[in-house]
Amino acid sequence: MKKLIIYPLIILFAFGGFAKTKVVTSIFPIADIVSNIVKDKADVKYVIPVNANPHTFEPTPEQAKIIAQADVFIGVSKQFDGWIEKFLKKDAKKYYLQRRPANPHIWLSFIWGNQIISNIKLIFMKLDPKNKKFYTANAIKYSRELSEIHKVYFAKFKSLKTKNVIQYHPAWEYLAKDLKLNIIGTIYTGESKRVSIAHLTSILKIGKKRGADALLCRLNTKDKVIDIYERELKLKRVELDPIGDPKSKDRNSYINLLIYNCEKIYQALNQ
Amino acid sequence: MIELLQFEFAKNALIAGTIISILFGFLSFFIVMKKLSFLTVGISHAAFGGVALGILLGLNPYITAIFFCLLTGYLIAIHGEKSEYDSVIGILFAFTMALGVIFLSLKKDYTFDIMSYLFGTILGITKSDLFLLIGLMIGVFIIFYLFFKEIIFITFDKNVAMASGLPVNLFENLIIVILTLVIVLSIKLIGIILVSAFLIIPAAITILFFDNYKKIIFFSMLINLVIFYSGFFLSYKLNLPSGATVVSIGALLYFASALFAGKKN
Amino acid sequence: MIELLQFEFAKNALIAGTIISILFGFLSFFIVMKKLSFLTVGISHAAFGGVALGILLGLNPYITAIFFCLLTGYLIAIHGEKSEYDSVIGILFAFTMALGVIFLSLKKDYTFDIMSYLFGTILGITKSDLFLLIGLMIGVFIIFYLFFKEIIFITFDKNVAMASGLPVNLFENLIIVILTLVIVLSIKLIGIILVSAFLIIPAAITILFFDNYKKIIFFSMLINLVIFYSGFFLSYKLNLPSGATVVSIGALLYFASALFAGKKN
Amino acid sequence: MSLPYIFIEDLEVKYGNKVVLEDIFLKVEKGEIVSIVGPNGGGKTTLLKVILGLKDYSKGTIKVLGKNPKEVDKKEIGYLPQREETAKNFPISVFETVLMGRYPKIGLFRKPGEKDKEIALESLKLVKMDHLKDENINKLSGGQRQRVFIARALAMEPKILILDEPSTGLDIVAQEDFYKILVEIRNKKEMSIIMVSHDIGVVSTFVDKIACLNKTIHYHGKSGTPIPKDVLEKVFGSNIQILVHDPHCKGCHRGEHD
Amino acid sequence: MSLPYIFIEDLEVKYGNKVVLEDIFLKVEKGEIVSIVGPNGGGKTTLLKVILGLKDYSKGTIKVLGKNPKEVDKKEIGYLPQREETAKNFPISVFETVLMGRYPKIGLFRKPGEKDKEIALESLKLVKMDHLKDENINKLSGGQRQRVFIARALAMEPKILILDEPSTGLDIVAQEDFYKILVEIRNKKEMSIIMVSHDIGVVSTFVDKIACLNKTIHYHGKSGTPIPKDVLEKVFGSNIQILVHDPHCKGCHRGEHD
Ligand SMILES: Nc1ncnc2c1ncn2[C@@H]1O[C@H](COP(=O)(O)OP(=O)(O)OP(=O)(O)O)[C@@H](O)[C@H]1O
Ligand SMILES: Nc1ncnc2c1ncn2[C@@H]1O[C@H](COP(=O)(O)OP(=O)(O)OP(=O)(O)O)[C@@H](O)[C@H]1O
Ligand SMILES: [Mg+2]
Ligand SMILES: [Mg+2]
Ligand SMILES: [Zn+2]
Repeated sequence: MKKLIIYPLIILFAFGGFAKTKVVTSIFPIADIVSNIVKDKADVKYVIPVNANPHTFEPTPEQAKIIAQADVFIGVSKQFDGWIEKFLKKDAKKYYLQRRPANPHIWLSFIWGNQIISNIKLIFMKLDPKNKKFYTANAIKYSRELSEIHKVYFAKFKSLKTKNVIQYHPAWEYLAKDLKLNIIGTIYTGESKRVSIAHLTSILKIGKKRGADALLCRLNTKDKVIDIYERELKLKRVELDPIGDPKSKDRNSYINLLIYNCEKIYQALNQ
Repeated sequence: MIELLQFEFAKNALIAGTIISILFGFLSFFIVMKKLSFLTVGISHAAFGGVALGILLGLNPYITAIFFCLLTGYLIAIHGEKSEYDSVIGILFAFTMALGVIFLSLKKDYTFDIMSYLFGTILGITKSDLFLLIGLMIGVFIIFYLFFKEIIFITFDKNVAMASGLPVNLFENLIIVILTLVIVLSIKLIGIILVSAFLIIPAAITILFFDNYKKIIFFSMLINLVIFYSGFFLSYKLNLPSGATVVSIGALLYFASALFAGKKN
Repeated sequence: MIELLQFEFAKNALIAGTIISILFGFLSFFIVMKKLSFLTVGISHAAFGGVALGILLGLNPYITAIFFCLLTGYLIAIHGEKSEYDSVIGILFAFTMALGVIFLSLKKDYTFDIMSYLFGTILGITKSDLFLLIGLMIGVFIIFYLFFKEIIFITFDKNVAMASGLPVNLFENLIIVILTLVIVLSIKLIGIILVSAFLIIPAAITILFFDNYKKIIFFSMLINLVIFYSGFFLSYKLNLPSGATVVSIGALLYFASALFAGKKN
Repeated sequence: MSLPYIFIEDLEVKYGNKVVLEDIFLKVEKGEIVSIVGPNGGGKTTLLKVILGLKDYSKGTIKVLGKNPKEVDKKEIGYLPQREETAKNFPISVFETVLMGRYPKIGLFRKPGEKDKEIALESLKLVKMDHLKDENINKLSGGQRQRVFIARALAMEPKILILDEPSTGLDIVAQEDFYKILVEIRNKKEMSIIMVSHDIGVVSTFVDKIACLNKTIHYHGKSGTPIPKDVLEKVFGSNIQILVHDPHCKGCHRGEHD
Repeated sequence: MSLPYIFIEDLEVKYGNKVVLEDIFLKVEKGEIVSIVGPNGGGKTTLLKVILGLKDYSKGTIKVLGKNPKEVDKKEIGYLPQREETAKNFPISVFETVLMGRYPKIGLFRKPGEKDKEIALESLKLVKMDHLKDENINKLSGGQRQRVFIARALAMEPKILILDEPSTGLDIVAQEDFYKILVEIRNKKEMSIIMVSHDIGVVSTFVDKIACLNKTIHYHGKSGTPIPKDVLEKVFGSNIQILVHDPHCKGCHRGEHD
């Protein structure tokens, strides 16, 4: 199922003088980044693949309509959210932030985040050269904000004694790199993968040898495999949010989302 | 509703829905009579194994999925000759999914959730999908037109059909393989749930009211159209997912019919 | 293998596998004889609708899933009385999933890993799960011990059983509901693939070689154990996902048996 | 005198709107053997199903062992359907099949005892199938299979035995044996037997009453006396002249004499 | 003289390791009606299945229309199984069921023509079921259903008609009619008929040959002459004294005289 929430933007001007350019992205964080760069120059909406379950892959007609009306689509990678393409109108412009198939969780990272900001800036500079400067200025400001926060947490994490974590799902790879965390094991190394005994025990063995301090998983994960680690390694799960939620208080923007996740990891490790 | 037609996706969905209602309504009688409902679900899950194989080998997962499902369908067909289809489909359901899991675990890199690539929704139908559908419908109708009487004979009385020299196994296998092909191609277009519903519900309803196979086949096509249009319209009005709404309307119609038919007798 | 036993999860998995092999091996005969393989798949997918309902209502999704599935099982049972189970299961498969999609679309804001609610793995079995399993096994065995002869009679000859005053519908519905409960509780523990495989494969194999239901039931339990232990061991040696390996071993054993039995006749 | 085992008065039965039985009056006393004869589609099976409570009726009274058909203690009723519809390829032995006939009598929660096994074996001996008692029933010939189901009905030891064309597929010797068994059992166990048969000739030599059924019961007579020709004509239609009723060889002769 | 339609020499047939037919010799000429009689489990159905190519044999020669059973042009063979196993509740009318008998003859890619419909209707008339031609076959009584399947076999108009206990469930008039129809058809269409029946008495008055089968063929005689008593004993076992062979009422009398 794909869920789509209209992100309210006040309409003022548009490219070319008619209606505002309509931009659609797959997930909320990317949409938030885009709107921080284009501000009121475009109408940004997003579609969340809440549950990329093959049985239930299904937007409502209203949602399909919104995608069909978009002029620009900005996706993470063809493999991750390329499905949106077939709902787009023919002359819509398509951009992907990640070119080669790889771990797609790039938005959960400060360094990648800056890369995304600059990519999006370039996209709009090309689409709307008139407002080149506007976009550049916004991007620089936004990028700086992101880097500031990165610095804060980099310092905070540096002081931590223990930095060994296990991740449930490889969503936190890039963030771990940003913050110099040691991911000593990944329970599921990709989508639709299942654990094997050997894999499970090898992580347990490493965890026992080197000590693991937190298990990173997404909100509301109910997998008993996590219990095994909690039991065997005496560590607690840390429930993080990979995609954010504009209706929540603490995860309602891309930057807040990163702060939320960093803060949670920090609290777990700082005990 | 009219305003919706300015969008190509809506036009395509309506055309696709019409074709699929007719084609699946037609096939529905054979699915229900030969108790092959499970085939729809079994094959659509086998696609998982096919996709995983494609990922492992670095081939186009869509193509590998089609071949993998056809092979599964063929295995079901030749095993079903002797025993019941039911348990063979069940075993292959589990086996193909298990193979999928194993293939993915052999691929050491990050694996994407390609499934959304493979499983479609009726709102995502493109022009070229429509041509595929029309081709599929024509192909199926030609085969059934040519062999209709033999297929009916075999479905009705396998033993005597065999004694009178009809190539029973050939035809039975042909039917399964055709159904497999229709299923695997159409999950890409309209998704698993809608495929199962369109292939099972219409004949399950009409069989309650008519006692002749020709009428059942005809009214199955008709009822599929009714279910599709009303579900599609409703999903638009209520802003609900289209496929799921169509399926719900169909299922409710079935239960209402069963209640009504139960009362009548 | 021995070193593995230092881990509690491995011990639990072995115990759970043993219990499930025996319980499911026992039930397998009825699944295959009554052609209910599709029930395993249908119910496990209905759980999706149940979880979605829980999320929509803000209730514990696991509990709502159990009730939702039991309701689905009950509907299958009472409809199956008259018509065939096959198409009713198919319709409810599509309907419950469609409802799940609709429920989720009504709940606009949530972040849930819905799949993690649905599917377990045998490596994730806990102590308390083991107690649940043992309780389930005891419950099922008591019911089947008490009514074994009636259940056999009904499975064999529904019409005459009815004429001689057995509450046929009651028993048939009881069987479906018990199977539903077993399925819905165990997909959470061991996952859908392993559930289907354990419930279908053993009787599908033994029925090829034995011509008495008592022998079939006994050897089904035995063969499940063989499949489980060898699959589990192999999965450890080859570093493959356990459930999928066990299922593959079982499926391969089935196909080998079918070939062998086919040659013999 | 005790109540009749089966008592039917002014019965009417329909499928949808089609009346298939009307004005049915029938009484079967304890210990009686009654045969129902009549043309195909005459309503014989339907009548049995109504007695068994498997089919509803639209008018009239019917009492089985003094009760309505749906309320009767069913374990006192044995039934052999016209067309056996057991689960295809069910893996069960001949002996276990017959033992099943005892299950309703044994009741819930209990297992078949030695006595039940004896009765089952005896029933198998009666139909001469005891040598195949451990054979799988799917490996039997049509007639052997029918014998097994007869044995199962006998093993039920009910008060009322309802048999729909029981001699279908039996060879001549087995048919002969079968009719003898029925009489024997009736004498020993005091059961009533109601049986559909097309074998007018044979049947009339040993049953107590014959009911000719074609939508309604046209003749409900004592056996031993030939069925009046006009009744046969009414029941079977005008073709009936081919049935030669010879006092010596009653009703048996179906072809023109040669 | 032309080849026999069916020619069997020294045939042996097994189920697993169990020999059920051995030393079978049988010839059926063009235009002949042959009846196979014998006890339950004697191997009658098995023999038919071997002729039809549905069951393999382990020894001997068998030629049907000059070919091996699996290679025969099957549309020249009509078959009525002992136990009809059609799809449960298949929604089809009586007429369409009978028309199906024409399908093999019509061949692939073509539809039934007027001629085929005529033949189907004629066959229905022969079994007196034309008034129910539009009825759903699941609403028929057992005997009516059997008539429909007989009509289907007749509609096939094959060279060889293979019937396994065709008169099962037919009422007395229909049985009589049926045997007449067989003779009539044979005369008109020059087909050979091979038929299993338990109705020794009736059968022997009109078939051309009788084969008594119990594992092997014990007597393969012309009809009209009574089957020797020692053969009947060999075939049916020692109980056979109950079969009284009266030249006037041949084989019909199964009960002791009263
Ligand atoms: N599938 C089978 N497997 C093993 N044995 C079988 C099988 N079918 C039949 N038999 C055995 O073969 C023998 C002959 O069976 P067949 O059906 O040919 O008898 P029949 O003469 O037609 O009897 P009936 O008059 O009862 O129809 C019997 O002893 C039967 O038990
Ligand atoms: N399920 C049904 N629906 C509608 N009509 C039916 C149904 N079953 C039977 N009939 C009709 O009811 C009438 C009586 O059928 P029934 O089976 O009682 O006849 P019968 O006397 O047992 O015949 P037979 O000797 O052929 O077994 C027939 O005309 C038949 O067509
Ligand atoms: Mg009847
Ligand atoms: Mg036979
Ligand atoms: Zn699924």
